[in-house]
Amino acid sequence: MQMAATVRLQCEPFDAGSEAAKLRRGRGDIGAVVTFTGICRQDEAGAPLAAMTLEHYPGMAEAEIVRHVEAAERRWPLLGVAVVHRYGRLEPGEEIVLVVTAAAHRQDAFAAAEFLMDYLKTRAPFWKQVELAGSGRPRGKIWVDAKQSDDALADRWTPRRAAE
Amino acid sequence: MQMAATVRLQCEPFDAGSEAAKLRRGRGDIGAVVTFTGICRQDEAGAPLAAMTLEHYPGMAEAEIVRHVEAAERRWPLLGVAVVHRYGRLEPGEEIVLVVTAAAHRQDAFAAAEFLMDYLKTRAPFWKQVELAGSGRPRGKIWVDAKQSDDALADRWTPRRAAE
Amino acid sequence: MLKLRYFAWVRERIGKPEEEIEPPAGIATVSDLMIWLSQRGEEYAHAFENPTVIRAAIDRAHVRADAAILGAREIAFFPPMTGG
Amino acid sequence: MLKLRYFAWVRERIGKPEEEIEPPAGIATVSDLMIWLSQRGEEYAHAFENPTVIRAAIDRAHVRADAAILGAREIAFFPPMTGG
Repeated sequence: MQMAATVRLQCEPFDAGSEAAKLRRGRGDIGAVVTFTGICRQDEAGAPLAAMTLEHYPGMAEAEIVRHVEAAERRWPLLGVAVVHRYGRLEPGEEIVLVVTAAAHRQDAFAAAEFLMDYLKTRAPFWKQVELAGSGRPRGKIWVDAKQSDDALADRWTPRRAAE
Repeated sequence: MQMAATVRLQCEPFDAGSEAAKLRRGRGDIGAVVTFTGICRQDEAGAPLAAMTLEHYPGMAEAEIVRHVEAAERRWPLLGVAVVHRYGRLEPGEEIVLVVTAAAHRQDAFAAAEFLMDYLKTRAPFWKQVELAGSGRPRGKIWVDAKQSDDALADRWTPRRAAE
Repeated sequence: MLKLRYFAWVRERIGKPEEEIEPPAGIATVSDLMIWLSQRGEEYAHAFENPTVIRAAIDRAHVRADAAILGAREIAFFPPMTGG
Repeated sequence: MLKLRYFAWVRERIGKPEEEIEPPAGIATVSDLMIWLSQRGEEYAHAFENPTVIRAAIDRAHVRADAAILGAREIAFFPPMTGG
């Protein structure tokens, strides 16, 4: 079973539709495609957001994502995976991350997409800093805290040990 | 919380990207969009496929899907849902069904998309008939059997009773 | 008069997509109706030969075989759904 | 020489994204290194004031605080990740 895998980090916006079309091109064994798009919301914990800046660890971030894509391939019979993660400054409404998974059957595509997102949230070396939109003057930048709920979601996939 | 919901049955192809864009238009509270696309594979249980024909129960099919979208809205804090289901004759590689869910957080968008797909598979009044590609002469049309595995997936959402 | 609708292989076996019938007194449930229909001819007997696999809807809502048909305007019979 | 890299608020507190250091003998683990670094000045003490929340990577792979640093070329310190 040959699989097309794309992992890309970039400042620029991505196009979910064209990434999904690339995975499907020229093959008739794909029955299910799941696309997850993460978007910069206009508020963070109730506070209005002016923008978000994503810092990443160049070199490590891409390697970590590739490692997780390979783990997903071992775990589910996937026919294609694309992960695109943006970095730099993003404004509300802009897309942050894209995960596309293709498989013969929907359960595998859904599970792999959730697995990859859970791991991106907790293990990929990215850090979000938000600029809150103050009333009149800028209220400065705040590093987003990691959520325990995200750790719990990631732990679903490794019931015995939390970290690899 | 206002929600945009689209349910449509049609012969024509759909465009996943434009359906997702419609849900997001003009709102900044969406942080996660999950798109599921179901595609006609080139084989059914190992036999090569010439085409697939989807029969549906006009009047009931749309009402059933709307009912399930409403159930999903009650169950998860969704910010948008679109379901497009095609009927008629489809060739391998063509898209059959689209589910798009939008929410503030990814778990809700993922869960609602899986819930809707599981229910579409087992409760929406559609029936698939496949035309096998014979070696030389047409080998006739075969109604696809319902899968027990699909029933099991649908039962996840109603642990006490299988059917409503 | 009651409208019956058939889908997929139920429709193919019976040979028509719909018809209007007047069920006799004593036909109280969907199950009764299936038994009565299967006695109307070979094509019906074939369609309903394994009634436990047949699904039914009354006025476009899924029902079980023991559902009462009183007041129904449209009853549909079909195999398990295979959409999505 | 060992290259250290800092990210997010660890970088901001220390005031630089990276530096080269020569850790003294006896610094065997990531945890030892954090303790040693936190004694290098106020900015380091501030960055490592709660070492249990700091994550580390050796040569671009996640490690735990008790990981040996022998042979490492690049060690990074950062807060818990918030990508995706």
